[in-house]
This record gives sequence, structure tokens and C-alpha cells, in this order.
Amino acid sequence: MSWADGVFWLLAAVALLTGWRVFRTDSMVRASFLLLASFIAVGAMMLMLGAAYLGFATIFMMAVEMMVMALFMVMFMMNPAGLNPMVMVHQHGLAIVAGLVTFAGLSAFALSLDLPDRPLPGGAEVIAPLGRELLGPSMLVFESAGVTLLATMLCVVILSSRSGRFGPSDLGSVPPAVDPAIEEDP
Amino acid sequence: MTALIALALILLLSGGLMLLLAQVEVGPMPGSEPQKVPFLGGSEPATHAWQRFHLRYYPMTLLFIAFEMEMMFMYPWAVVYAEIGAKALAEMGMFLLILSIGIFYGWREGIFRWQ
Amino acid sequence: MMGPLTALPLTLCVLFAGMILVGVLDALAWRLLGRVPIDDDDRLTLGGLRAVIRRQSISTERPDLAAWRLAPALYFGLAAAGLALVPVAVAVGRAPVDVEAGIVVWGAVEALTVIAVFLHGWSSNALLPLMGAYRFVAIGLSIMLVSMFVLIGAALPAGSLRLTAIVESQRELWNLVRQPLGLPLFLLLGLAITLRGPLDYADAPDLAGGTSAEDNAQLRLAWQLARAAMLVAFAAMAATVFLGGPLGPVLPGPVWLALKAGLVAAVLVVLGHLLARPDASRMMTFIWVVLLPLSFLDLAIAGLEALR
Amino acid sequence: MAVSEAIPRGHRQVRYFAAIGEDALAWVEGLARDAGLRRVPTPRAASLLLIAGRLPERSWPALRRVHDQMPHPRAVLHWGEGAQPVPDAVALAPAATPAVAMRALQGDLDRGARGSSPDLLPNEPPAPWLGKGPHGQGGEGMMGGTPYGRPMTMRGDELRDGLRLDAHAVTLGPFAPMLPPGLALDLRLQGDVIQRVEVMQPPFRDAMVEAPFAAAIDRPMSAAGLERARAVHHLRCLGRFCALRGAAAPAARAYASAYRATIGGRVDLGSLRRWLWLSGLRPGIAPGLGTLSAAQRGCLSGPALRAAGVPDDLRTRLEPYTGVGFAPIARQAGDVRARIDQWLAEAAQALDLAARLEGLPPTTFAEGLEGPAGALGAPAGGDRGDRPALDLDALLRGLEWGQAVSVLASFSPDALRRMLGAAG
Amino acid sequence: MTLQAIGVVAAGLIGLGVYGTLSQQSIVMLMMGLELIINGVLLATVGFWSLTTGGLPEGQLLAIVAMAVMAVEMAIGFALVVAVFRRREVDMTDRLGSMKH
Repeated sequence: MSWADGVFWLLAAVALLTGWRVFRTDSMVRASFLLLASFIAVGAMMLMLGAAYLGFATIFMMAVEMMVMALFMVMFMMNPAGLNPMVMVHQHGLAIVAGLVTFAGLSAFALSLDLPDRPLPGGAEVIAPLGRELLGPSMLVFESAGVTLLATMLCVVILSSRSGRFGPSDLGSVPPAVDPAIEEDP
Repeated sequence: MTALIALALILLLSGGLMLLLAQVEVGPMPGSEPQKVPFLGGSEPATHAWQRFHLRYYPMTLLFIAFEMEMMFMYPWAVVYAEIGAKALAEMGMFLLILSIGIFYGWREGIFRWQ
Repeated sequence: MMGPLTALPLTLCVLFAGMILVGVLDALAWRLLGRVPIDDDDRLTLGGLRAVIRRQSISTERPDLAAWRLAPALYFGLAAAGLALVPVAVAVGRAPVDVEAGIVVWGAVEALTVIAVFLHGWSSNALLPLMGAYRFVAIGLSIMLVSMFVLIGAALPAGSLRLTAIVESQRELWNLVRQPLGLPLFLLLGLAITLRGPLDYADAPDLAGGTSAEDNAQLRLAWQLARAAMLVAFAAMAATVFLGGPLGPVLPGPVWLALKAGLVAAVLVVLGHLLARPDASRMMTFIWVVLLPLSFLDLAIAGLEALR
Repeated sequence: MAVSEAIPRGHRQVRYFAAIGEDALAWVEGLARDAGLRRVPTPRAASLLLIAGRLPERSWPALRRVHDQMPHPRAVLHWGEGAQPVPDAVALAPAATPAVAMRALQGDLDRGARGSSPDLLPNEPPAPWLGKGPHGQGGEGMMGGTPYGRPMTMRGDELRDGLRLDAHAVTLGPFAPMLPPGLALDLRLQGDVIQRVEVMQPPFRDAMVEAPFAAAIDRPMSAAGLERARAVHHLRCLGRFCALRGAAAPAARAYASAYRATIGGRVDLGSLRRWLWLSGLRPGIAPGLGTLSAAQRGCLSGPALRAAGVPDDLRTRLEPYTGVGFAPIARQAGDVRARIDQWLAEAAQALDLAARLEGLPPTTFAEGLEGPAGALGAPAGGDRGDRPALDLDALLRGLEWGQAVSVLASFSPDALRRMLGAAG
Repeated sequence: MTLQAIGVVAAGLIGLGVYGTLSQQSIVMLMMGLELIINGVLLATVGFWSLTTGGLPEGQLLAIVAMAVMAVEMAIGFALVVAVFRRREVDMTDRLGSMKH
């Protein structure tokens, strides 16, 4: 049980505990930043596993996403700051059972694994091969990710801004009838 | 690995130092009720300030998350760029072009303003 | 590779020295540029500390006290982590913390700084800080993108994300010359994360001090010290990435780094006192429509130049 | 550079929060030249409360709240005449300079020689909540009750983007540092965009601004002195605007030029113009911001009216000015940018006029003259009573907070008071 | 720090995510659960990459694609919440039974 294992289990405990607290706190801002703490713990674990780039990339990407998450949760949730206790739960029993079954099933699967044991050589270069992979054989993944992100951007703009193609989207943005005489029923 | 430990130590210890300074209770009393009223230029606040705050740049933040993914792809590209050369520039140019279409469309739809 | 035992004291000492320098710079700028101390800030001076000792610390009616105290601590910790990345000496080529993806760590520091400022504004449950916090997130997130494109542009010739490699790649030509748009765009980020001048949407005078409107005594001093620390960290990072860090003909490495960082900090303080703050929505449009394409152009310049 | 004393040895900076009453804005801004006094934007950062000028009765409750929001040890200094809003305040005659008294007060506080001024309001929570409600925090269900003493904001209508989220009702008080002194606004906000504005209290009267001009109606005054006073007023307004927009150096330059103009020294507005251009103040303001509708334009007067395209200036018809060939400056846009340019241009013109009118003997303007914020006592210009009152709600509705503060700061406080139709 | 240990921790995160997704009424909190699930997936991906493939670059690419999935899911999710809230002023899953406006 070297100190590396000790740190790993500490980070695992942090990740799981903050993950659980996310659904237990009343304040939405605390919930978002607890989830960020869970992601940072996972990022640190990735760093310990040798993924020098992915660890910090996870931390910085999740910091941004949890900031946006906090903004939206406060914008839409009732009682956003948890001044009154937050009771926003339904089908609680089912959820607990599903969670436990998922955990049990996946961990049983993980324990029964006997994959080849080829650990990453210590101090190996990891970012350059990823770069070559990205620009070489997996270039299709790279460009299709770009197109997917473009599709996401367009979809986000269309869905979230009020200006629909034919007038405000919440008034239905109904296209004008070809023959103005025919009254379009809303 | 030791660099990571050093970074973590620096972050935690300096943060802890400031946390200690920030919460040392000094001064006669923790604050009477009229002292704790938030400052609004002398007016009485009607409600709590915490609210479902209607931020006006939400489309920008959503587009930002999608655009942020591009950074994730650009860092490894930057490392091998000098090695691969013009082909890498062309690929990243196309990638950037694709995502700039998204930003141009967002700008045309007016999401970079207060909604 | 410096062990944690030497890295930690070195970083903290450089940080405190830098903060005292920032206090002097602010006082100098205030005296040089005009007599009117419009905004108040506690400085790491005896007067500032003495003022805090006997002050009463009051909170608001129902704040998120843990988050309120966490914000300056997180802000100061991020400044220290940012400073620790900076390579101090060329000869030994070592930084207190020499990680393979130095720029990505700085990106994480920027992102978490935006969160620290938002937490500082949110947690006091008062309207003026809340508006300051929300306004800052819009500008902080937008300007962060521009800074990352510029940093990637600096990493291209070095062929690595490691800061020591970036310093090495500037041995014959500084990045300031190689990509002229780089430093000006990066300075704008500096103004944003140290809450100064035109990009100070969090602690602005039109919100009576914004996120610091409800701060008093220790919290106020802690926030201003963290702000000064972030200026030191940013100045060191800008000097490293664009001005060749410890590289320099005669003087030893650390002296060059200190001089260049001091220059960048002075420029930021002057810009902070000089430039006016546009409306938030106008600035957000300006960043996305003008500065982002400029950073693309800067990246293209760096890319073409690295091909040569 | 403006003359000011360095901080005397042994004294640290005195941090004070200024509650500015009637006729006192110019005094408080004059204090800024003293390096030992620092005006802070919130009472939280202050150890002294400086009450400047006379406070009308209606603003005393607000002053008590501001006084109680200061951390201990604290003290109060009432600089001016009029009744004492705070019982154990140190009174100071209007003529005296407060710097010495403030340093003495601060010294007593530090040494403990003076007790901290006690709370003026009772020590109870805004609404009784402790122990009430199922969980003892005074709330019911998710949004009900008064958790921790205050109710929660409820949803309301939305002007701009159709998301009906929380409509936050808030009043920003007479002593808000970013508003003209005395102005209290009742705002309905969605986020930081204003849905509805209602003026609770108009700005306090500031007779200091028009004192020399009002005096010129009944006894002879030197025209050059009047023009210098006009320049000082415009430069101060410009300095206030720059400070609110975060351009500290140009603001300091403007105040320094105003100070040199008061003591009759040579003022170089060219350098101020360069500072303002360098600071990017103008491009930061949205064009067309704060333009009044045609119907509303009737309530404008003085530089604001001339910035809105109406070159109406009494000086074109008065004797000493026609002699030196005075021509009014007018702009068309009538927005915040035009009003700022108008201030700067008219300040330069006033200083130039002052130089030209230097030699003339003092004259009386029995039939009225052009004050800094509009015509004074002028029968020819039509009496001022019939001007429509400014509808602030129409002007500020739909603006984000920063823009609304800039629009309010683009009028001089006294002009704004007159436009809001406040008597007295 | 064996593969089994990482597997169990990742399973724990995914279990927590499933619990969160199923138990929360508000759409935004439901998305927090989804984020937690992808967090677990991310950890498992990097674990397998580091301990079994000996540093094969495709492993890291799969982790980046997982992050891209998380970003896309979050962006589209919030855009939907905004559109629905603008139209129906509700963000609770229970009261969004029908798709008809």
C-alpha cells in the first residue's frame, strides 16, 4: 500500500463523496461546484495514471462547464440558493435501487476482467503520439468531431435565442401562409 | 510526478494560508442585525438578493461550451505541428473554418449581445 | 526538477515580494496619473495590515459564509499555482513546477479564477455583488478563449506545451516579435483576471465596488491581496511566454525574469488606471467579433512563421 | 499638478463614506485632493461617516441604515449646517476643512479614546423567523415564508427575451455612490436589465453650482468669473462620468483642471482631450444610448438641450457676450456621447471666453442669464414652469445596469433634479 | 491503483450518476446526473488506456471524444431547457408529459 495508492484512494473517496453530496445539498451553486470538485478529483486520478494532458484538460474543461452549469441551475431552479430545504426528488426508491444495481453490476464486471497488464512506461511521452494520431490515422474522428461541434453550435443558437425564423420562437414562429387569404390555425 | 505533488501542495497550502487570514475572527462583535443589512445606498432590501438571476448571455455560454471543445483538440495539434508541418496547418485550418461558421452564424443571430 | 520542498517556499517568497511591489506600483500610478484615489484597495503595507487588525468583521443577513471565505483563498491559491509554473532560471532550465502541459495548467488557472470571482460575488447574498459576479463571468469566459489561442500560438515553434521549452524556443527571437498580436491580446486577459481597468466588470465603481461591496476587514484585505498576487502570477507568465522569461545577455536569469515581469505589471497598472470600461454587452460583442478573429490571425502568423 | 499635502507621519489613511446632502457635492469632491483621505464606495470599507451639507428629513432613515452598516469602531462627522441626523456626530462648520477633524477622529478611534458610535436602529431581524416554519428557518415549502428574515423574489414579466424569470424589486437609496446624491430609484430588475423605474426621491438641491450665477442677477459680477465657474461645473461633471466608467486617470485630470480653473490658474484642456481620447471612453459607449424621445426633449435645458440639436443659449442675446462674438455650440445626436462632448467643448469655450472677458467691468444680468444647467431667471426664455417632467421610466426601461448609470451620469445632478420636476 | 480498483471507482461514479438522473425532478439537476455518468466513463477510459494498452493513442482520443459527448450533451440540454422554459415556463420533468405546445 504505497503512498501512491493512498493518494489514489483519497482522490476516489473525494470524487465519490462530492458526487453524492451533489444531490444532497440545497444550494444549486454548491451542487455545481461540488460536481466540479468531483471532476477535479477524477482529473487528478488521470494525472496519476500518466495522462499528463488529459488530466489538466479535464480540470479546465469541467471548470468551464460547471460554471455554465451553475449559471443555468440558478436561472431555472426554484429556491436556487437553498434558503428553504430543497425537496425535488421523485421515485426515490427506484432511483436508489437502480443506482445500486448499476454499481454492483459494473463493479462485478470490472472485478472479473482479466485484460493484459501493459501499464504505461513511467514518464512516457503522451501528448505527441496523441497529436500524431489526431492528424494521422484518426483524422476522420478529428474532422467529424468538428462538424458535430458545428451542428451543436447551430442547434444551440436556434433553440436558445428568441428570434425564430419567422418572428419570436415562443409565439410559434409560424411561417407565413403561401396564400395570405388562408388563415393558418396556430 | 513530484511536479504534480509540488503543484498540489502549493495550491492547497497558499489557499489554506489565505483561508486562515480570511476567517480569523477579530473585532468586538460578529455584527448586529442592522449591521448585516446589505448595502443598497441606504434603502431597505425588500427580498433576498439570491434569485433566479436572468443572465442575458446564455446563448453565448452554450456556444462557448461547444467552441471550448476545439481547444481540447488544438493542444495536441500544437505539439506535433512543427513536426508535421503544412499538412497540420491545412487540417487545423479546416477545423477552425468549420467552427468559425458556427460563430459567424451566432453573430448573425445576435447572440453576442445582451438578449 | 525542483522538489516540492524547494518549490513551495520559493514560490511563496516570490509571490509576497511581488505583492509588495504591486502595492508600490499602484501607489505610484495613483500619484503619477492623478491625485484622486477613486477606488480603494488595501495593499500589503503596514498601514493596510494595521487597519485590519482592530476592525470588526460583519457578514450579511444570510450569506454562503464557506464560499465567501473560499473565494479569496481559491483566488490566492490559483495565483500561487500560476506563478509556480514559471521557469525561473534558464541555465538550469527548471521551474518550481515543471509539468509537461504548462499552458493547459494556466488555462485551468484562468477558468478557476472566473469561478473564484463568481463565488465571491454570489456568496454575500447582496444585489450589487451579484450583478458584478454575473457581469464578470460573461467577459471572463469570452476573453479566456482569446488568451488560449494566443498561448497555443506561442507553443507552436516550441513543439511542446512545456513552459521551459517555450522559453528555449525564444532563445534567438522572442515571441513578442515572432507574433506581434500575441502580447496585446494576452494583456487584455491580464486586465480581466486581475480585475483592473477596462475589463474590471466584477469590482466596478458603477456597482459601488461590485463583488467587494459587502467585504470588510479580513475578507476585504484577503481579496485585494489575492488580486495583487494574481497580477504577479500573470506578469511572470506573460514575461515567460512572450518576453523570453529568464533569457537575457548579461544579467542572470531570475533578474531578467523579475525585470520583464515588473515591466508587464507596470503596463497593466497604467492601463488599469487609464482605460475606460465599455458597456458589458458591447465588450462581449467586441471580444467575440473583433478579438477572436484577431487571435485566429495571430495563430495563423505563428503557424506560418513556425513552418519556416 | 493639484496642490495637496502628503500624509502626515504617524497617520494612516482615513477611509470615509460620504453621505452627500444638499449643496455639498463640490465640497466632497474637493476633499479628494488630500492624499490622507480616501473616499470608499461602501460603508463596509469605511471607519468614518462624513455627512456633508444639509440632509432633508426624508433621507434620515436611509442615513441611519448606512450608519449602522459600518463596522466598529466607527465615528460620524457632520460637516455643514442643519439639524443633526445622528445624535453623537461631531459637528463641523461648513467653512472649516474636515481633513484635520477626520484625522483627529480616526486617531481617537485607533487609540480607543473615543467609543464607537452605537447602532441607531433596533437590533431585530427584518421579519421574525428564528424557529418558525418546519425547519426553523422561517420559510414554508420551497419558495414561501420569510427564510432568514426576508421573502424570496418571485417571477414577473420580461421585456426583452421572453424568459419570465425573477423580477427583483429593489430600491437604490439616496446615498448610492453611483447615482446623483439624493436620487432614490425603485427598480424592477430582471437580471441586470431594468424593467421598470420609479423615482422615490429626486436628487438633492445643489445651490452651490448656480450660486455665482444667481448672485449675478441682483448685483454686479465679473463675466469672466461666471464663465470660469461654468467651466469648473462642466469639468467636474466630466470627471464624475469618467470615474464611473473606471477611467481613473482622465477623471483625475478633469478634477485637477477644474481645481486649477477655480484658483484662476492656466488650464490646458488639450491634454485632457488627449487623455479622454486615449482612455477609449467614447467608443465604449453605445451610440444612441440615452437619447430622449421627441416628446421628452422639451424638458431638457442648458448643455443637454444644446447637445440634442437646439442651439438655445441666453448668452447669444446678452451684452458682454455678443461683444466678444459668442456663438453657441450644438450637436445633433442628443445621446450620452453628445452630452459628454458638449461638456468638454463648452468647458473649453467658457475658459476661452473667460480669457477674453477678463478686462470688462462687473455687470449685473437683471433680466436673467445662462446658468451651467440652463437659463436662470429669464423672462425672455419663457418661464421654466411649463417644461414637461422627465419620464425616467421611458428613458431607462430595457437598459442594462451599466448603461442606465451612464445615462444618469450624463446629466448634471442639478439639471436632473430640475428635469424630474422637483420643486425647491 | 490496479485496474480493478479504477473499475470499481468508475462503477461507483456511474451508479451515483444513474441514481441522480432517475431521482431528480428538475431537468437541470437530471443533467448533473448525466455529467456524473460520463465522469465515470472518462475515468474508466483513461484507466484502461493507461493500464492495459500501454499508452495507445486511440485510448486518449476516446477520452477526448467522451468529453466532446459531454460538452455536446450539456449544450443541447441547456438549449432545450431554455426553449421549453420560454414556451411553457416549467422545467420539471413531471409536467412535461406531452410534446404538443
